[in-house]
Amino acid sequence: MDSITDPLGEMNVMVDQLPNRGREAEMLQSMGLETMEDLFVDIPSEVRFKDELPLRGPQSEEEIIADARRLLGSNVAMGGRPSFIGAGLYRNYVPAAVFQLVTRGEFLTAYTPYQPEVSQGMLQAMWEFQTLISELVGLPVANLSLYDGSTAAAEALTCAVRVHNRKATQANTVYVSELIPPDKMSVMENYCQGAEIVIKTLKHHDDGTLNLDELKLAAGSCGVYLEQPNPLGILDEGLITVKDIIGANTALIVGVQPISLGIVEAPGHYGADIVVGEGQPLGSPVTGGGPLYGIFACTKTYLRLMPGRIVGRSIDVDGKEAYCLTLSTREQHIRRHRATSNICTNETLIALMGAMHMALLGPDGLRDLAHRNLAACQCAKEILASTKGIELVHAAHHFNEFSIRVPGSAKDCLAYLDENGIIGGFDLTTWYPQYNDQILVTATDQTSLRDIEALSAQLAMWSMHQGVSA
Amino acid sequence: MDSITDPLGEMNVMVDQLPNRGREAEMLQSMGLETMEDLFVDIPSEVRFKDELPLRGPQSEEEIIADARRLLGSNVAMGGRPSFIGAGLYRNYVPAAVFQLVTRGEFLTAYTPYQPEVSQGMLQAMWEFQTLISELVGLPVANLSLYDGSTAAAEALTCAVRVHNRKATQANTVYVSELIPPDKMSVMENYCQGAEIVIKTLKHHDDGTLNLDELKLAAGSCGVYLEQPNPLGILDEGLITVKDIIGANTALIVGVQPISLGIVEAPGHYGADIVVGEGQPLGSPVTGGGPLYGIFACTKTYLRLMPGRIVGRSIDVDGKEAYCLTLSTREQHIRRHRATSNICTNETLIALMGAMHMALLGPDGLRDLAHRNLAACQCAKEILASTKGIELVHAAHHFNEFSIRVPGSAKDCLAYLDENGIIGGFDLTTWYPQYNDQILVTATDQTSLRDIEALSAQLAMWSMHQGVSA
Amino acid sequence: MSHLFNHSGAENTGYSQPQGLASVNEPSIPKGLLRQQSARWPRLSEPEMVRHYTWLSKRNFGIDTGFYPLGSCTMKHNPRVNEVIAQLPGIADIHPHQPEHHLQGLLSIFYEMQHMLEVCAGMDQVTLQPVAGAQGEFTAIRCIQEYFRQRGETQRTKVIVPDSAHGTNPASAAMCGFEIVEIPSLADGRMDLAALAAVADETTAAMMITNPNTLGLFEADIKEASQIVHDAGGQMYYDGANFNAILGITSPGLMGFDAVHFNLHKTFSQPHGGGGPGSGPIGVKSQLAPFLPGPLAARRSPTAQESSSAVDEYWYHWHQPEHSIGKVQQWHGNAGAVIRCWAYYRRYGNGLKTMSEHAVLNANYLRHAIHREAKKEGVSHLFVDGAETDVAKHEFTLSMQPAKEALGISAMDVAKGLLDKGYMAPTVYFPLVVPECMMIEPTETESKDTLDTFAEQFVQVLQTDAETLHAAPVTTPVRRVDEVYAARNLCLRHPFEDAE
Amino acid sequence: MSHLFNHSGAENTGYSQPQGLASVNEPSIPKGLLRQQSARWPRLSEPEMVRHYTWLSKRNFGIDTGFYPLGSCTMKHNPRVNEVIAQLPGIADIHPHQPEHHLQGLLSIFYEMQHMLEVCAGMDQVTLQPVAGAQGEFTAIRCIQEYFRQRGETQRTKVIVPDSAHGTNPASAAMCGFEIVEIPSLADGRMDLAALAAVADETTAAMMITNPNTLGLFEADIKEASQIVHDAGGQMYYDGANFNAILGITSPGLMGFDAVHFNLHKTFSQPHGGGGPGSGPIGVKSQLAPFLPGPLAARRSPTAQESSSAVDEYWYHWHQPEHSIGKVQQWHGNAGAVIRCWAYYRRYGNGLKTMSEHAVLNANYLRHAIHREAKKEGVSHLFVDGAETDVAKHEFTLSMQPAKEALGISAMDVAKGLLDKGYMAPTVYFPLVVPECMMIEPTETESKDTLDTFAEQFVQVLQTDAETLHAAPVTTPVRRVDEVYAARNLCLRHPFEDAE
Ligand SMILES: Cc1ncc(COP(=O)(O)O)c(C=O)c1O
Ligand SMILES: Cc1ncc(COP(=O)(O)O)c(C=O)c1O
Repeated sequence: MDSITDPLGEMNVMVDQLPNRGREAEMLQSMGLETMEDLFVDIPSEVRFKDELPLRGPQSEEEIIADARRLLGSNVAMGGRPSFIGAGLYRNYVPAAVFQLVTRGEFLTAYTPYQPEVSQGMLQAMWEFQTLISELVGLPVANLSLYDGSTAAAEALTCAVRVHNRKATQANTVYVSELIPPDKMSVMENYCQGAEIVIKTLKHHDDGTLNLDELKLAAGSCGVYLEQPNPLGILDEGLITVKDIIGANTALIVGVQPISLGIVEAPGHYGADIVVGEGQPLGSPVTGGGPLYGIFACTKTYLRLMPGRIVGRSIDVDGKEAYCLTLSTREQHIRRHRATSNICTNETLIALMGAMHMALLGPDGLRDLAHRNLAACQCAKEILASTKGIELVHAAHHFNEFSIRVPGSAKDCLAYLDENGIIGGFDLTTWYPQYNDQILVTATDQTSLRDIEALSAQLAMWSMHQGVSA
Repeated sequence: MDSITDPLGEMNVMVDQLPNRGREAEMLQSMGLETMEDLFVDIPSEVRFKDELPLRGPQSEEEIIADARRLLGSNVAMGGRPSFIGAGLYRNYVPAAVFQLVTRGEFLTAYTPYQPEVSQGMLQAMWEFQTLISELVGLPVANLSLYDGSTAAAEALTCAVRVHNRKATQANTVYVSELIPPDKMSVMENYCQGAEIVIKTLKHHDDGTLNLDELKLAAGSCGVYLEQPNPLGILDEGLITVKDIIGANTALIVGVQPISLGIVEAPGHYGADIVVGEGQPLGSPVTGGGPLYGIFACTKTYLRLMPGRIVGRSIDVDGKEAYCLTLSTREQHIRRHRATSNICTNETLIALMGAMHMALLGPDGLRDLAHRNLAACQCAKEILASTKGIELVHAAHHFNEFSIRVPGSAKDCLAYLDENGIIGGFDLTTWYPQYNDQILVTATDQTSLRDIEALSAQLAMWSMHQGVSA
Repeated sequence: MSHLFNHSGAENTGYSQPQGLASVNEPSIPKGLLRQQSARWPRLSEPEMVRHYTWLSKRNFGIDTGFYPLGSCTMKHNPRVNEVIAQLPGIADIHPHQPEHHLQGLLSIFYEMQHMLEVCAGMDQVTLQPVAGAQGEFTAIRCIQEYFRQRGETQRTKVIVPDSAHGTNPASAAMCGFEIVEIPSLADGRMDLAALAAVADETTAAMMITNPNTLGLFEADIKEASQIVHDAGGQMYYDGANFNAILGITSPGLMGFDAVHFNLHKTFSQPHGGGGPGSGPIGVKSQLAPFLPGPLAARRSPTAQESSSAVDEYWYHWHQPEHSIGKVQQWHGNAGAVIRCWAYYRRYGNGLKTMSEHAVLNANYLRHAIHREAKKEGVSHLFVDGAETDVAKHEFTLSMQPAKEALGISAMDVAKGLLDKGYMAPTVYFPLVVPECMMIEPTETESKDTLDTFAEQFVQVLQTDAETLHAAPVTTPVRRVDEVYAARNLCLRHPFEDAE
Repeated sequence: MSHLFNHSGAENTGYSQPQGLASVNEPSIPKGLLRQQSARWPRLSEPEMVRHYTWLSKRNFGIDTGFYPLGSCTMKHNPRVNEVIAQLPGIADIHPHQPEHHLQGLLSIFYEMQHMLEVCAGMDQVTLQPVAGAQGEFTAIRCIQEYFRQRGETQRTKVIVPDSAHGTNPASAAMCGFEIVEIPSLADGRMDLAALAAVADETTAAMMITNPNTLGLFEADIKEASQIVHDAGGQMYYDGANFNAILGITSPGLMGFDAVHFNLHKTFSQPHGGGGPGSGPIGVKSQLAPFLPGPLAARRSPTAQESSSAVDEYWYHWHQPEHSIGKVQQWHGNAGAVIRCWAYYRRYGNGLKTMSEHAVLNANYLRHAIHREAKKEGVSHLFVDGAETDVAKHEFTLSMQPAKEALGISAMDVAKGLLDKGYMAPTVYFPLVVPECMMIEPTETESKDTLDTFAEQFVQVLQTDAETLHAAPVTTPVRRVDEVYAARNLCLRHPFEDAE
């Protein structure tokens, strides 16, 4: 009997990623060097680490995935229970084909298509994405993504100022709906402050719709930013008249939930100059809030001052159809500090998932998806409206979310629902401290009647505990 | 306010798979036909279904995956608890790269490479697979898979008879180890009976090793089938001498657990003429027992009478290296009822997963994997040997499984372990009714010390319940 | 050119492992069994491995790459969600020997699939154990063999097979020990009832046939054929490779068959994976059911204790047929393939007929379009239908014999010409009864546009001069491969340095 | 040629849906908002969609396809397990607004990543919120801006940037409202300390620089530069795009920097996906930490109630920095990318230094091999090092100026020639300070064999006649694309029938 001593003792788990592990000496020698240290003679010793990095040891694939399953497994996935949280990001079903195609190495492991001859696949896919978005929002121009919905909105504001400032009677000024969540507003402020843009707010009526009278104050400014549906889920017919009120030299910027456009009119068709939005519901899971992709579309007026990468259709030397990045002179790698934006790496792959989802859905599929969201929302509204102790805050049309008023603190109510295995919605106190008894309830295509009934039952229980009589 | 009526009512969920749904009339018309029925005029009404198929309605992707998650989720996955069941199929970790590459559409959705010019990828991959298997088992020829380990063993027997029958002193006779599980034996019998082959059994000693004295009876037969490790996990040094005993005109067929060959001598190096085995542990999860892939390798003597598809290296008309199927004259599509086997569809994709796993492992990785199995098995043996009430049945060397004797019925003991969340092993009564107090315990690279300790603790509890004093 | 065995790299592995228990336990094996020389496998890192197989995949053609009209193979789209389902731990990570209460989900799906196939085929009992069509044939013929043995009819030593049958039919019957009686087809490719009547007698165990036949034609006389065989005391066996044409419209049961195999991977779209895996369940009438390989999925009412872990109102369990022939695969067949096919079935449900209708619609449309384009371009004289008929079923055959005679253009030349157009070629030289045969099966998942374009390109190939076609393909990763060279200079593995 | 918008198919969808609640509830919206005209999206079935995107993918080049020596972009292998991890429901299906006790796993990973980056960079606090390198720059410069505002140093309106800097550096600082002061590099590509000293003054808010610099050279004077800027009262900003060269060897902290961004997607291998997503965390010294965007992951001992749902001995929670600038992305950054990068980090752990060593080994080896092959073939005179140095770091530059002058072969010609050899071309014309620049970064995941072959092929391209190179590439899906035509004939979307 033979015993094998410590066969794995010397094994280095990172060897599977480093093809030249074990060939260092050979390679160094051919360069006339002796040790790895010889490669670092140019780094002065006073800036060198003296010790090994004080970090944990390397792990193998098996250990990493085991830890990932353990740690991520301890997170509560929305799909595991009735879940009514949305507030800008929406749990949806992404068809299996999307994942299987987007993870093909040719897409996944490519860089920005600087060499168009070997990047036609991604370039054409992005040109098609531009077309899909353009059709979706009803505007002729779209870029191939910004970081997320918030930066898209922020860049729309600075873009509007660049375009309109010269003629604006309210120079360096933009108006934004007061309902915009503070997190998003904060992004806008950060992006606007460098150009010294003043952001003023637009009031809404108590029913959640825009105050069109006050809107008149915005005329002559560089731009107005509104959302449809608005952050409380309300579909506001008033937006159709906004462009007439603010006039041609003030950009109407509309933020959209893209799935709603399967049934709701495209803002480009009621005068929007720029349409932005969080693309996530088309093609991507929520993923803890990123990666997402920001939609940015506009009229030709904004084309040469807009942010982000754009693909154009061209020809090759044989006259064959070909695609390439175009209008790059707006961008940082050419225009440097005069660029329209600093964006370089964007969200192409997530936009590609969006394109794939859109290509699968087609116009009918998008309509169906919008209907399912709308129907689930209406169904939830009806059931919660007749739930003891619960009130709908706005008697309006909603797309896929709406506010309810609960007896007592929204925070406590959500904690109670959570203890009973329900993610009951979004605590509106987070956005608007004054609304401390309001919850934003989201119902999507993934919401079932059973989910809604469970929510209703638990809300009724909570109301009872709060002393609302049955 | 406008209401949208039943937008989805007419929707047919299978439309996403049928591109010409909605274009039927147009297509029929261009052929001069009117209805779909016109396409079926050749089917006499007396053989037609009168009614719709009495089956459930169609479902959409979302509904199907929800049902799949519910139904398959109700199965108890081995990975969710300490699991010691093996007995021919082994839970292992398949590196992530394998799945991501094997599901590339060009591999996944191809048919048998009848047109070599556009199938070089699969052909080369399978030629490489042949090489990997050939090197693994130490024989010059390998085919590109049979259905599973059992049919590979069965086809090896009929192949041995085809080759050796003319010179055999025991014509139409093969010898098979008595330990071969009845399910596998049954497959062999089904495959052998058509050629009127008599299967005789070979005895083992009480310690599980082959009775080499009795083996002499097999000399002059067409073939001898043995396994290394044997079905009880025993590594039997005696097999090294078998070829000398049975002689040149009797095929030595050895069934292997491929991972063991990272440390155990390749049968081709101790005289095996044919090596077969269940390929699953290399590249594939257990998958409820299929798809798997049968390994089949042999010396050149058997080449022209062996079963299964083979790839050869060739050249194209420009003299460029190219691959194609070869030696097809053995196969059913050419030789029809005189073919060496009826196999047509085989297990190429699973073999490809095997090839990818082997390519990732390399010789050192295979050795490490074998060591991990061996070490886990030894560790389990040691701990169970000192567990109250438990005895090891064989004081032998084992690869990754071994038999224990429990106080009382193996069936009851396994049920007790199951109630305590442990899949304790394989009830040997299933194979050998006389061993009703024996369990085959498997420990692989995926077995942790904690798993083994849990098993030991519960076995000790069981023993106590059975009255074995602590 | 990427080669797995040309990697002369470092002492590397592409998959580093934790030591696991090898760190606490010194592994040992009998000295004489210690492997002396490692396998000469390559030493790749993960990046190199990923690039190698990506490269290989790019040299391969699948349905995802383009139109794949390979007759008899039913190369339809593989719905993508099925791959997700097949990787759920509830199928990927279960062992066939786990107790029944661990496998209620699997068993219920097996039961549902058995039942669905029984309904569709008009059979009494289905087993999912055979893992491919050929193994299904073998299994069913074995059952028929045991059936006759039990009845004492041991003189039934022959199986009748039409000359147009797929090679696996005679091969499977021969593997069971039967003698094969081949009967010729009629000039129009259909079964010759007279020839059948002439050979069917008390030595006949079974007749094996597919319908629609391998020419894509429905054998309208099938009931008569069944009658002849049954009158002679034999059993009728249905080769289900062409089931895609008739699902929900007719069934082997209605036609008088006693046994049938399904090429589940074709009809229900388990991806073919470059040659497999497949799944070849068989269905039989009641007289053969006791002989089926076991176990089968069965169900009954659950006990009180069981109902807590039941997936629906039944308790599912394994069941062993009374006179089972035993097993043909060691476990329960290709469960992973069955799951995918179940997911496929669920998509159509009682609408499976629509699927078959579209398969037949597409085949007839393509046939029509090819003739239309050929007429337009004046090359109709270069080919004829493999069999005359008004309507084909899910596939059709063309004979290139006229082109061969007129211009020296063979079916193989046309096939290679089509490769240059970016298509997979149709099946060629099968069935053998059609000279210079091309067998074309578009399947239901191809669009009208694809069919129209293919028809145009097909006719363009026919307009190409013979010399160019002899030299085709030129746009493929390699050009025409020398199969004779491969057979004469056998090189079945990498020769390493010590060239063998 | 496959076109998404040339599908004139049936009223189809590639994704059929269940009616869901739309069957029980009649959806309604305000009449005036009802969409009048559907988007002219294609109507594809799933099979057509799968084939379209498969086809597109085959016209794209990624690391998986071949060697991708794109300087500054760190195109290393993306370990495959990371993609599996990123699709686990515990990351894919969580909402950033879920309560902390739902997200302990995520928070602990965020904490671990913050800590790891702090250790590696020698910084006091890291935030993971910025989603790309450029956004990291913007964020850090915003923090510096607020820092000075709080200190009342509002006269600090300038940011110093070397002329070799990446375009995002000046663009990001300008977006914050700073004036850019560009300083020229020395002839050898290194930073000009004198030029820096000349411009650094009380108006200086920060200097932005990367080290090793964009020529792949380590700026040995970096501490002096920090001193100059600090003496002037400014902050030092480190562009971490080249961090792959120095991990575990030195750190921005040791060099005297106050803030740094990481291109996590480069150094820690989030796949670049054809342009994104990325992840651009920043790390800062303590004086800047109160200004970071929030929330950050923090930890403390759990309460008794919490410890049951804790993942380890800590309770993880979000923490808002005191004077936070607010947010730069609406949520917590690209969490999915952070998870992949965490998985990547875990593979190396405290061995990250080995990774950097191999990156530098490979870059120097390739540089050496190219010179070696060029000498062998007698074409050494056709290019010069972009900067003279004994050792490069993780990348190096070559100037094709001599080839341009001698033969009319430009860097772009060489790039296109390399495409014909099956490679992605190196970065060209960046940094601008090197004429006819090629910037080559092999990364640590390429084998010696790949490097040797590339060196040979590179030299072969240099031996190709100018005319052939001007016409290159010829083997690619399309040939040289006319970028001027694209800009002059803007076609940014499918024109449909009503060509615009
Ligand atoms: C008509 C026919 N019968 C039988 C078979 C054999 O089926 P399998 O390849 O699944 O073994 C095939 C498939 O090739 C076939 O086309
Ligand atoms: C040197 C340098 N700095 C900054 C950046 C910008 O990073 P990102 O593309 O992630 O925004 C890059 C990447 O292109 C770079 O190479």
